Amino acid sequence: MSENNKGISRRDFVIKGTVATAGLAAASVFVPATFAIGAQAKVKVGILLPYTGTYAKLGTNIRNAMMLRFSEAGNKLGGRAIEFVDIDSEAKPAKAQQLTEKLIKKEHVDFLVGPVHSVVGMAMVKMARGDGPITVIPNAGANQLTGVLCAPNVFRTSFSSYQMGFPGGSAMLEDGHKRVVLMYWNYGFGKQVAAAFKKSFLPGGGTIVEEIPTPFPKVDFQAYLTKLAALKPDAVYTFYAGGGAVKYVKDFAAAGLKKSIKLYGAGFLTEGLGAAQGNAAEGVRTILHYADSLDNPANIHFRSAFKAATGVQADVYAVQGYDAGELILRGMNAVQGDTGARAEMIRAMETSVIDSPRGKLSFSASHNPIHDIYLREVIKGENRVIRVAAKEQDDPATGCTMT
Amino acid sequence: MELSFYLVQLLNAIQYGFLLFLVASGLTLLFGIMGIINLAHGSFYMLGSYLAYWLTGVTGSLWLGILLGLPIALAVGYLVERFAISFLFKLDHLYQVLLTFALILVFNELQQILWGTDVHSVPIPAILSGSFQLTENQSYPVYRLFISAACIALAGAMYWVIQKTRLGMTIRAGASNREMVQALGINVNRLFAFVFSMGVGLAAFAGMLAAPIDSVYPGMGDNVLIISFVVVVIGGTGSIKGAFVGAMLIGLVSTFGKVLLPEMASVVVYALMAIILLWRPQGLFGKVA
Amino acid sequence: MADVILKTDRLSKNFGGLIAVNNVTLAFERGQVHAIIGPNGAGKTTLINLLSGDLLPSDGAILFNGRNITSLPPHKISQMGIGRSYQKTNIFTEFSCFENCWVAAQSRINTSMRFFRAARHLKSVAERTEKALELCGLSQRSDSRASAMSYGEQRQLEIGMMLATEPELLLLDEPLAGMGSDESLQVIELLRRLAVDHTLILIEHDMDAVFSIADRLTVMVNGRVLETGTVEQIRNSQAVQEAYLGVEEDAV
Amino acid sequence: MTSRTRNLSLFMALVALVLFPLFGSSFYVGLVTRIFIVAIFALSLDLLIGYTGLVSFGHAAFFGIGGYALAIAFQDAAVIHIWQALPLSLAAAGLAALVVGWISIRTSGVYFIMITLAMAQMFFYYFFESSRFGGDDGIFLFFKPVLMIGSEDILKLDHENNFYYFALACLVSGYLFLVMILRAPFGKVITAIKANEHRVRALGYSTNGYKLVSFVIAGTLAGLAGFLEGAHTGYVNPSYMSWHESGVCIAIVILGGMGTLYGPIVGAFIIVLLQNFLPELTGHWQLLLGGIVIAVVLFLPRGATSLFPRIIAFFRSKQKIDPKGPTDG
Repeated sequence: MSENNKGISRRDFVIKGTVATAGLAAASVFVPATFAIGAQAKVKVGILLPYTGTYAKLGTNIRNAMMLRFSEAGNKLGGRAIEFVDIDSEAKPAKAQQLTEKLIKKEHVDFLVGPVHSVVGMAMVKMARGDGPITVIPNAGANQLTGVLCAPNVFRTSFSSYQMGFPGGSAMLEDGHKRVVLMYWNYGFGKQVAAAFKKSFLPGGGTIVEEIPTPFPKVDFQAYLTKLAALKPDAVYTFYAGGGAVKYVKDFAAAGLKKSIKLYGAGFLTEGLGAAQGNAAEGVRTILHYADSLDNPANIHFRSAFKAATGVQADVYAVQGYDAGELILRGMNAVQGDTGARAEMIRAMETSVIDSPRGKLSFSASHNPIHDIYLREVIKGENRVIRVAAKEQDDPATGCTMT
Repeated sequence: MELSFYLVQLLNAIQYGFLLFLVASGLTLLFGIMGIINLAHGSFYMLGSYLAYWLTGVTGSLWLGILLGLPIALAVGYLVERFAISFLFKLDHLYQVLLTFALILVFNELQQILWGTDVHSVPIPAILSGSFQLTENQSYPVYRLFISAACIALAGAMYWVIQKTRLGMTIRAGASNREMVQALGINVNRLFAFVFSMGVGLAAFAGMLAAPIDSVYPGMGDNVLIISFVVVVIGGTGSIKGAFVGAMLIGLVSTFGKVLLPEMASVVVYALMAIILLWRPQGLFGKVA
Repeated sequence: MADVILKTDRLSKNFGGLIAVNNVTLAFERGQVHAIIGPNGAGKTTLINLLSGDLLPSDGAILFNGRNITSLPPHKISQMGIGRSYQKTNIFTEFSCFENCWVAAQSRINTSMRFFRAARHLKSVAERTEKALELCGLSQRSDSRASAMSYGEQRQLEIGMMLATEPELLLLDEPLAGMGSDESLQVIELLRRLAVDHTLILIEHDMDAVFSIADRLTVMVNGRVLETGTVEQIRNSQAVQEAYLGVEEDAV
Repeated sequence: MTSRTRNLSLFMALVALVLFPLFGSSFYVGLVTRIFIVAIFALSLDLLIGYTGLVSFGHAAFFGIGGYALAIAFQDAAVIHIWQALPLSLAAAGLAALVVGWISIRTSGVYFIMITLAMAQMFFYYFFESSRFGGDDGIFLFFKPVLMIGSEDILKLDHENNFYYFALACLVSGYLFLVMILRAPFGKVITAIKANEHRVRALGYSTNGYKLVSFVIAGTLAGLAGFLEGAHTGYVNPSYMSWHESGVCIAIVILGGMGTLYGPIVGAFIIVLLQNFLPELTGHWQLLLGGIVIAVVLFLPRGATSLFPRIIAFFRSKQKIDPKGPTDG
């Protein structure tokens, strides 16, 4: 990636972005849907991300980072111009099938990028797998997406929930915490993270004092925190995100529990929430495949470019979007823009080794990322890397027939 | 679990109950006096929280934020009443449900346009930021106690206004017999606009008070709305006393439900409502229709 | 002993502290027109509501044809053959006159939980409907929307609906309320015709009408039965004169 | 509008819908299929709010249960037989409606609205929090139902056009079924209950029984819609039962025109198309949708279809060729 480091200015990006978006609006009306291959026809990239609702910020960062990557490559995929069809998923599972259908059947996109929400992801992948468009998942973490639902044309640049939970167990043992309470939002992703956590924590000699699943997406934790206090564990491992994460970290601190119980969590507990959590987050340790402070050239370049292009700080979601852009570029460049050469393109994508802002990124046989997982701690409002919790963490891809 | 554990949970339950009461009392007033089912009530709670977030950010103080925010909330309430709700009195409940449902959609979008989709939080004022030790490892934020105290004060004030003042008499009369208020020579339109603004004010005030212990996020009103309706219906529509008892019941059931029946935590609240309505179809303190 | 169709035994109803009907024991004979009179607030309508099941008695019993019907819900009482009309017009305003009576008439078929054949094929219901319309004098207005009819016609329809249920005993709550004198005469005529083969219990303020058609009279004051007897007996009753009729005559 | 013009318009609309897949692309065929499903759901609610006078704010529960019955029973099945799955969905939804209705019809007015909402929330949270039925993730189905006789496929729903016609057939059957029961003695009673329940009771009807049956029929029909939705998308999740869905369904019925059977169908077309195309205009499309609904409540409370007779009357008065003159329906 560093070879085409043209250092675009913010203005440059904004203009190109606008052109691309305007093109989208016009094209969906005037350009007839064709399957034509050739240098003249534009490549259609369908984006299904949430721009409203709880996950809106995630969706926006993912899209902007992907656009940044494309614009760094001159807004060409294998020599062909790009046309975006951008749809707000609203992170609503019930609408996922409809919206995916719109992208596949009405817009006939060549690539499908999305979503944020795991369940939306399942509905989407279910339609796209097989002969659907090449699909790149830039966030949704459900194990099934590269497990039972895995398919040659489905890639993920984010993580599986297994990769989120499994390194947490060993990291906490390594930190010396043996009696741990598990608290998590009681929905698919939360449950998968907790299950993966136990897979490394229990065999390593840890004890789960109690599991406290709390209703998703509710944020009144007071009763549960009282229970947590009464259980008196060494530490607590959590999965919360967004508004729930802000509230949890603040309530935890307000209940005075920081003194006696060490707070750990999957990375989303503190990712991008520094401003809202403030002091309450100080000392909270989280496990994630990225940290703002990673000192590698790719990250330094990416963070400044993203800041310049969008005006906001990059976060892990932006990284995943940026890598999604990179992966599509790799595939299209390998076939010089010939989307018909599907097998060749898939081969190029699955063998990619990307110099990502997160560090080295490669792909497993099930098309799930393999990457380092970091243990981080909030120090002075920043997620700083304490150590690498797991080197080149893979995913078991349970149920996948491609492995 | 030790006794102290249950005592702390009781404290949690009561504190939650107080906050619910604040939201539900506005709702029950609107229904009792105006006969309006206001699904947008949760949106006004959200409005309060966002106003607190925004104005606290601007002024640097939650107190100033509340002071400036309340008139804004009251004004919004007044406008909504004038331009939408006031057309609904003659119509069926069905239309009220639908119109206020549409208002939720509108308010949620307006919130996103005005304040974006980020999660925010509001700092606890320095003077109340302390906490005191409850058990050996758990402390309780002073601010939570403050909320309870504020709710008690407000409940007392409402009781006083409704039982002892002329305005209260009018309101009570209106709740029991709407035609009678007109017969008393009171300008019903003005009374209704006033009551609606007050109801909105109560919801917004609850949102403002809760902002520092809650996080401020899009769609936050929806969670509050349904549970406040449960409170109102359990208590009996139009009854402030009922709203209070209902709020306390829900506070207790939902807090201890979480601890004792974690799998069914969200279901028990609704089950309680169904059982109470089976026993008393008009709610605990409701009038027999 | 005369043939008693309906009997109340120490029937009482109180609303909170107010005793609206107090210890009322009455017997209504088959085939008679029995009027209940008394000043406003005497508990007449409450008594009718107790008889029709619209209200539950606080105490006492009601016997219809020897069967205890106390506390039965209104629809069961209606099914036993007690029909009632209301003081405030209580009809389906959006329905046509015919449909109003149809719904009433249809209540006499075994069950209306029938889903497959169109209702209009029910011959017996159609006949009952036509008959009721004819009896109450609204055959000409069959297709009019109830809300578009005159007040007097609506009152007639009210009675027509009751007739369509083919009751044995009619409870009539002020059938003449609010009518002009011509309309009143028509309805009185109708009541006379009905009296031929029905038992009527009638609340009415129009004393001329009451005295002209009633066989027996009961005077209620403050929830209690003051006096009950033939028209003559009531006319001559000292107690009634003092407590009620005197007042009424002043008012008239 | 005379019943003749109405029936003629309905017939022409039906012909257009039958011919549609011959011209529409697969995406639009899928979209219209979805409209049929939503229309069945809305029709079922119309039986309650438009004909029986029961304002249910929890109708989405039965839609969801219809879908869940299909998904739970057949999530691991390799073949889903319609003749097994459909009755199962209908029975599950009907049974749930029986229980909810039995509890709810004791109350009235705002309490009825709230108790139906509360019961629906109970179902919602039960499925949302239960780990057995997939929780928030819902359940995926990997096959579409088939109708087989012996080993012969009569109807395979995995082809979009087949599903389209199947859903259309369900809609037409549902419509005709409702026409039938509304003309039957039962229909006379429930419409009278809506007009004046107290009077109906005084006439000798046990109204609770009729209300309950109406509730069960509506719930079962909603279950049919839920079954179709589950089969069509191959996916069910708790949000099918959320109170938002119940709210949107009320909006559809009123927007189209409650108390008519074609109203909810028109409403389903309006809302689903708006939901589909408004987002292409603006990111804040819910603002527009909310505004439209508010405008309808305030200015057109009898729904969009109440415009039809006015439009027809308008043209008639322009042309003045009708020998009989405008007839009032």
